[in-house]
Amino acid sequence: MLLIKCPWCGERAETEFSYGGEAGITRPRDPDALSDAEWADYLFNRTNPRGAHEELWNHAHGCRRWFGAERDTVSYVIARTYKLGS
Amino acid sequence: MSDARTRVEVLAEIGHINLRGDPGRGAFREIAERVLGQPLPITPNTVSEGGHRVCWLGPDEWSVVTAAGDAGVLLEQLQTALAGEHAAVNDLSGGLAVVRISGADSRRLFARGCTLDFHPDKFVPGSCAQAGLAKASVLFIHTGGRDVFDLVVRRSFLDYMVRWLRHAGAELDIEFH
Amino acid sequence: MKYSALNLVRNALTGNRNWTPAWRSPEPAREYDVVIVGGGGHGLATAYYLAKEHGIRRVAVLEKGWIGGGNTGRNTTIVRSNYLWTEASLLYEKSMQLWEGLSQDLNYNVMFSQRGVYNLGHTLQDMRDIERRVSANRLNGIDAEVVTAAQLKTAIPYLDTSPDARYPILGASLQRRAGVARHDAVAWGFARAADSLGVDIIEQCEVTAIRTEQGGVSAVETTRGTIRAGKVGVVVAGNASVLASMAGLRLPVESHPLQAFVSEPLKPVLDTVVMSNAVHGYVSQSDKGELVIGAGIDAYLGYGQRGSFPTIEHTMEAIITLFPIFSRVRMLRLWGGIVDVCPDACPIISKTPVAGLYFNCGWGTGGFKATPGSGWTFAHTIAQDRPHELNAPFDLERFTTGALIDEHGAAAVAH
Amino acid sequence: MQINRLSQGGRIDRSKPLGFRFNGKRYQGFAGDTLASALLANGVLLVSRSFKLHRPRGIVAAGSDEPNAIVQVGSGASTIPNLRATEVELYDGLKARSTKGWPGLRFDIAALNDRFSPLLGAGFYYKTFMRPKAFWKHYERFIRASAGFGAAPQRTDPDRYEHCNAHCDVLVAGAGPAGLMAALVAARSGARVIVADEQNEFGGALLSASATIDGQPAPDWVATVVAELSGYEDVTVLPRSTVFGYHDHNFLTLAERCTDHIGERVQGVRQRLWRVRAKQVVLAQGAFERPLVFCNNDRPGVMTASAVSTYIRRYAVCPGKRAVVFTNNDSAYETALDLRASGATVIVIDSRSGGAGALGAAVRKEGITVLAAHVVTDVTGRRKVAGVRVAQWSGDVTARVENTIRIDCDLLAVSGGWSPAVHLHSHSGGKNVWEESLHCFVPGETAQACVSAGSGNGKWALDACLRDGRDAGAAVASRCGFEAAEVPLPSASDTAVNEMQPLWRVPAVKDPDRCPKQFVDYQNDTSVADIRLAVREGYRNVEHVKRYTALGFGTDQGKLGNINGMAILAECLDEDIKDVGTTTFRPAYTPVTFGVGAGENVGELLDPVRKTAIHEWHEQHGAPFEVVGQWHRPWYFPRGDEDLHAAVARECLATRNSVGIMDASTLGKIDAQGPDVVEFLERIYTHNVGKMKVGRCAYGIMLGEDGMVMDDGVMARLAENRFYLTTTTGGAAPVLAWLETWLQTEWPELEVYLTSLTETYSTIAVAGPNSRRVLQNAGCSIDLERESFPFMSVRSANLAGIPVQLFRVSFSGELAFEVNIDSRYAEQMWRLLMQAGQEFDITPYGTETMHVLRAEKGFVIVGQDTDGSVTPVDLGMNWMLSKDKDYLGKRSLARKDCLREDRKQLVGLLSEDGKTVLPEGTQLVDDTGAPIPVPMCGHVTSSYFSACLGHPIALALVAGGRARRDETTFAAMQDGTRVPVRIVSSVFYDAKGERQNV
Ligand SMILES: Cc1cc2nc3c(=O)[nH]c(=O)nc-3n(C[C@H](O)[C@H](O)[C@H](O)COP(=O)(O)OP(=O)(O)OC[C@H]3O[C@@H](n4cnc5c(N)ncnc54)[C@H](O)[C@@H]3O)c2cc1C
Ligand SMILES: NC(=O)c1ccc[n+]([C@@H]2O[C@H](COP(=O)([O-])OP(=O)(O)OC[C@H]3O[C@@H](n4cnc5c(N)ncnc54)[C@H](O)[C@@H]3O)[C@@H](O)[C@H]2O)c1
Ligand SMILES: Cc1cc2nc3c(=O)[nH]c(=O)nc-3n(C[C@H](O)[C@H](O)[C@H](O)COP(=O)(O)O)c2cc1C
Ligand SMILES: [Zn+2]
Repeated sequence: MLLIKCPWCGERAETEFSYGGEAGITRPRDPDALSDAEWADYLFNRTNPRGAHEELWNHAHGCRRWFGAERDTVSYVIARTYKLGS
Repeated sequence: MSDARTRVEVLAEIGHINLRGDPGRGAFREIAERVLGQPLPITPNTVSEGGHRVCWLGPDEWSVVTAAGDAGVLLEQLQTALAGEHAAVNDLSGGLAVVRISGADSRRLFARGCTLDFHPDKFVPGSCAQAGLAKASVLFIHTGGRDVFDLVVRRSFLDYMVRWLRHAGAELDIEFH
Repeated sequence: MKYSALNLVRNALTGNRNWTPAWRSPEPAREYDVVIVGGGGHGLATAYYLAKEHGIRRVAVLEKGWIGGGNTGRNTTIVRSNYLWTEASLLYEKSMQLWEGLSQDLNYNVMFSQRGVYNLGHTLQDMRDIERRVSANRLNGIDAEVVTAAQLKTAIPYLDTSPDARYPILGASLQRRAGVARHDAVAWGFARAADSLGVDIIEQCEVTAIRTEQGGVSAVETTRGTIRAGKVGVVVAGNASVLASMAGLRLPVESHPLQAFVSEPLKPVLDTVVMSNAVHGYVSQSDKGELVIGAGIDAYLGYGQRGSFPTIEHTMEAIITLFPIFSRVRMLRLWGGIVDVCPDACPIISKTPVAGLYFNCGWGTGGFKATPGSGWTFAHTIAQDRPHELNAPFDLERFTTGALIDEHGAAAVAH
Repeated sequence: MQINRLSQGGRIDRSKPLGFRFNGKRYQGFAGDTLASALLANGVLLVSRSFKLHRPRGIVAAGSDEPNAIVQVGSGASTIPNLRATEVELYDGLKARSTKGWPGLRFDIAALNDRFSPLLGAGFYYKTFMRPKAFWKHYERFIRASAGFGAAPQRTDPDRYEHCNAHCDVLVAGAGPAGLMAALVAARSGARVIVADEQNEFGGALLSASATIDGQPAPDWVATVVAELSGYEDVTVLPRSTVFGYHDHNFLTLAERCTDHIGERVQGVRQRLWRVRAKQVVLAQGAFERPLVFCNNDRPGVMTASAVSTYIRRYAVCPGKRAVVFTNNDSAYETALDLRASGATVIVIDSRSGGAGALGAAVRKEGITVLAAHVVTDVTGRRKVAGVRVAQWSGDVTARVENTIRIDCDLLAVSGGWSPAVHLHSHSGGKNVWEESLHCFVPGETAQACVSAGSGNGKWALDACLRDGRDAGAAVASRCGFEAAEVPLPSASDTAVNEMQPLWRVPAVKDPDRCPKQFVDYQNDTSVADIRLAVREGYRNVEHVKRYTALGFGTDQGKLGNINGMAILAECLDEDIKDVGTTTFRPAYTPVTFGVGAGENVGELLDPVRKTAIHEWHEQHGAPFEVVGQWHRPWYFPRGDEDLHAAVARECLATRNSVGIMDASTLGKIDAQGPDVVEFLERIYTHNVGKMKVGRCAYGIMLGEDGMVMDDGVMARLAENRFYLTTTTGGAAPVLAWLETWLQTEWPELEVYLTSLTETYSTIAVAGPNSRRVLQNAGCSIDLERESFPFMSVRSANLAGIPVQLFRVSFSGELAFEVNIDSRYAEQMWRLLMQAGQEFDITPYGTETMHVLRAEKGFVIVGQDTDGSVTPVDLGMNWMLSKDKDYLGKRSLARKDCLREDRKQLVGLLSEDGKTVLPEGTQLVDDTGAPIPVPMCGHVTSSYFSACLGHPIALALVAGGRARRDETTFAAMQDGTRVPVRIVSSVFYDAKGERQNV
């Protein structure tokens, strides 16, 4: 069970959080301008790397804030967590 | 082990006002503190005690715990005073129940179902924390009294929570009220 | 050497010293017509059917570790074909038909045991979904029936069918032809059969790069040197995205930990497979006697072949809920795999924008049952450079057109 | 008669004799015994049969590495399968049985398997039972019949289990000398410490050691340390607690056995799961002694030397009178001395040409014969050891040997050297490295915050273990930020030892493929020949060999046999063992019950049952409940002996003709406010939110980004910048989370606050032509007439003096009001309304009637009429899709597949016979004669008998259905019949919607 540091509440057990997948996937400003393939890339394709991964977590049972984390998908070590936009 | 029996009781007549706003913007914090007559706790997971008990829930969210009878007035005061700010005030009293757990075994009881560290050096008077307890989400409040804790539970989970406490506390020295 | 009772006796008399390797360990050749990346069940089956059905024998299977060491060697072995949508049903049913003759075809006993699979329903909506799926299955020629709680009580005596259970069991779907198979034997059996048709199975050979020339695939770089290839079929399950990125592709796939565990071996107590979506657990008993139990998927990405313990606790709760007698049974060993999850819980068996490069992935929590069918259709896709009608709906295009095949309901709990 | 019990010594309490039964026979032991020591005391050597060959087996070890003595303890609901006799603490009245052998342990028919063992080599089953094809199921039944060891209980577990979360600076796994020293240093440094040992007593090897520490017997030193540790407030001392898993981020799981040692039906928690988050971990698991591999080395009476010493010193049991000790290292010489001191005759066979060092001299001084450069090649005797065959040996494994000596004996103590227990280190992701000088794997690089110490770290001598433990304790204490306490090293008596010489496989008289079985893994009958066969057949990777031969697959997980197996494999492959490597260690270190994993969360506590504020009333009025997620909702309210159908028909008619009342409190409710709330909701919902007037309501749907309908509900605009959103019951939590996600991660610039009100307000729906009058009767403070309170609007009001929010919305198609009220007053309000409605025979109804009423109106239920693959266009809701703005999912609706004309669309169905209520889920086909696979054109999503209309109705999703109005299609019934159905509008009742608008 991972130990995740909420940027506000500090270290809490994994079960207090929900996972939000890859960070940094921004919604296209003008979806209509996109081809179906580009839209599909936004919708479905993911980097899914083996190694360092920027991802989103939500402190669901706590302060309900979303925040970012850099976690290694092989060792599961979390290098850092950070408030979004920081 | 336990120097006093641990008591579990459901408190009646508690009011809860949920307050949202950005303490770093506009006059929100100032107004809120003026109306409440006490500081808003800005440090995560802390409580400010005064006329009310104000618990930090998030960087822009607090729970004002007060007597049920005062909640209505407080709600109006806050809403009126904050009318010009980006803020939200809701009276959640109807949806929340408070279970008071006091006594030496309380921390052990929590440890059965919660991953927080309740060591007396860690969860000190003036602390609060939202967390999972067994399969419900709750707010733990250290009331400041020695080993006296309030557990704020959503009302539809109350029945479950009490059952769970009875079960988890079966080996401990606990009386239920 | 042919496997038979007679040969078993003959060899026993000579100290079992004349058995020959099930598959050779050749040095990689410089070039193959087709290189299959990934020596799991699907990769080995693909190679076998390429050789057997399409006469392509200059084929290599490259495996970075030991064959069958990926999800093939760590799954809970449930085989069934009662999926909801016609596209999926027909694909899995093709597989089911291949399973039914697989031991004989491969001359390797994969112990395919058609002991039936029950999918329990605990809510009215569960029962609607069951009715819908069973109805569809029958029209697709797949054996399926709706079973009542009363029937379950007699069929599975230790199942808790009491009406005051936290999630009372209202009924179930049953596929009698479904069951379990011996996972390792599937990899080994396909390897042996492919090898005997000339396929080179090369272990400890990790593909580290995919080379292209003029928009088409030309070779793979491996830890054992460069291997040229006319065509490359990638079947690496949880590592699909890693391989895709080598070819500059992005996939709608995420890799998650999925765990399973076995109990200590017990005297026979459960002679079928029981799965429940609502309480989220499933269990069968192996021929050796262990209860084989699958847990849920962990939410986060994970290539670690291990997951979180709370997921296991949750599964134990579920198993005890279904079978209160298993509370005193003990978990012997717990492990994890890396499952490649697609947004619609259906696989990808597809050509790619790179000519001569094919991908087979996205089987997520449930691809073991598809092993023969997956290999069979993938072999066809590679050999003919176009999908077979069975796997045409499962191409990458569907994510662009939106023609997803949503099997979340029927894929049920992770399996 | 405890024939093997020594007259003195041991840690047993002779004043407490305990009676027990094994295989029905009565025996006696003492408090402090394990079942194994008590059996040995009574001279019971044969305790089990092996898994495949059913060979007679005895106790080999004294701890968790025991592969043979797998017993069933207790009976009835509290029986426990597969316990190791070596770990079962004896209690009075204990009943145990062997788990193999039919009809009995002594005479076991399946022992015939042993005769055919050449046929039953590794993987034989893959090679046969294939023809005739249809026969596999019969073969399988036969194979399965011989499966397993113990049996699961046949009744529900009566015991309780619990969880306990704990935090500490330092967790110490194992309380031998190394672990105790580490714990002591950490505790004295001020750290929060948890120290756990799987055994009933702390001390590890010291409990059976002859050594002294600081001049006192080792166990006395242990007692002093334990007493000190127990005195610290922040030290938790956990005996009988196995650290069974070391997971990510220094999370470890411990299983504490609280009552198993007391008896069968004991009050209290049986087992406790400790979920420990440790800052630092000390792994002091000790080491396992390896057996030696020679012919018939599995005969009852062959034991590891350290086990023999343990039985003698700790349990005062000497398992034999005429012993042979066979070793390749010095430690077994201690056993020779122990045997001697117990009065047994002893001969030592040492494979090393040089023999032992100082201990050798001590042994010789006792007059014990030592044969150096000799090996035991074979054992005689079947159900127990009768003697050994011994050969001279030059040190070459490949050489054939000649047996020169035969020694009669009743006990053979073997030692093949030691393997550190690196299990937890491996769980944590740490590497193991082959230590050439020690001939074993030791913990290498760590992956988490831990250190290994003691024998588990390759230290054999006691003083070295103590030092290693002390250093580990100091290291972890300072890593936790404490100043490490200076703890003087106790002085330990210990003897210098000579190097062990590897002996992985003892050469036999015949070649290894033909000689009598040389067992490597006892439990699964894996022999040297099996490993050789596997390699011959191409299963060369250590993992393949494991799976092909079942080496290490047993309930001991290879604790005893694995390293020998790896070394033998290395020999076959002609590789170095360090290149062959080990198989993966995985939790559980020793097996743990599912019960302890689940803890409290079983039965009614499996998942919270959520109850509405009016639940009690429903219960009192006899409503059965429908399980909807965690909620229990009243399903229907039977009167007298009405069944579901009768009750629902009555409830429907009452509502349509007069008035009904229902508890809709489970709907999700969200307060959304802020300057940007309109902009925000525009992006979420498909309709034009900004056009809504204050005081008005609208039906809204939200889509996933894939364009599929995700949730729906009514929203009300309470003020310019304030909305009250409702969601489906199941959507309450996910929708709030979905909205928050967009706000926080994508549009943080939008100033909106969302607050869940689901629990705060209860919702009571009053529906039917008389609903207005009911509210008026109840004393409503506002005018309820259409003009001032039109359909689809919201008002604050007082009802019977209680403030409420009134919504004029309708999910039944009737004139209806939804009363939203502070949950504290909800039940009171419900009663008031019941009273106010008395004159109209107000009828409470449940979810089923609600479903029928809404289906008559063609209203969909998300999750029933949709399944995640349905767009709003499919539902005929185009009118709700704004063209003027972007919203989530909009772009997806323009994809090719979403534009298909033949997508499945929502329609109504009428059975042409006017009678058949189609089962929900039934598939629809157009061609009744089509061969399999029959093309399906849709399926039934909702279906009821409509009492108001007097015939069945159904909703369905049908391919291109909207264009097929009045066509006939067929419902494919389970019995194979095809029921003709007519495709009609999905609105069956009051198509113009006049009734709700009065
Ligand atoms: C715990 C668990 C339980 C499951 N239960 C079931 C079940 O009950 N029923 C069911 O139908 N399915 C189940 N599944 C899913 C099923 O196991 C998989 O879908 C299926 O086995 C996938 O087979 P595969 O051959 O595609 O993948 P794998 O067997 O994973 O093979 C892929 C191979 O590719 C190799 N590889 C990766 N990268 C490279 C590279 N760069 N170069 C060379 N080789 C590489 C890997 O080493 C691996 O051997 C389960 C999965 C898990 C993890
Ligand atoms: N003469 C030799 O060659 C030789 C070889 C090995 C060991 N020894 C002796 O053995 C002793 C070793 O001391 P030590 O402290 O390293 O080990 P130890 O064997 O004395 O103690 C280890 C303890 O850890 C416990 N344990 C193991 N795994 C556990 C788990 N997962 N959870 C809970 N408990 C667990 C065991 O029950 C045991 O009590 C020394 O006295 C040493 O001299 C001698
Ligand atoms: C169907 C099935 C049954 C298994 N039965 C056993 C078993 O009886 N004993 C055992 O030790 N492991 C058993 N395993 C687990 C394997 O030992 C191993 O953990 C798994 O294949 C994953 O590999 P790894 O742990 O080496 O990573 C079984 C695995 C599967 C898939
Ligand atoms: Zn937080």
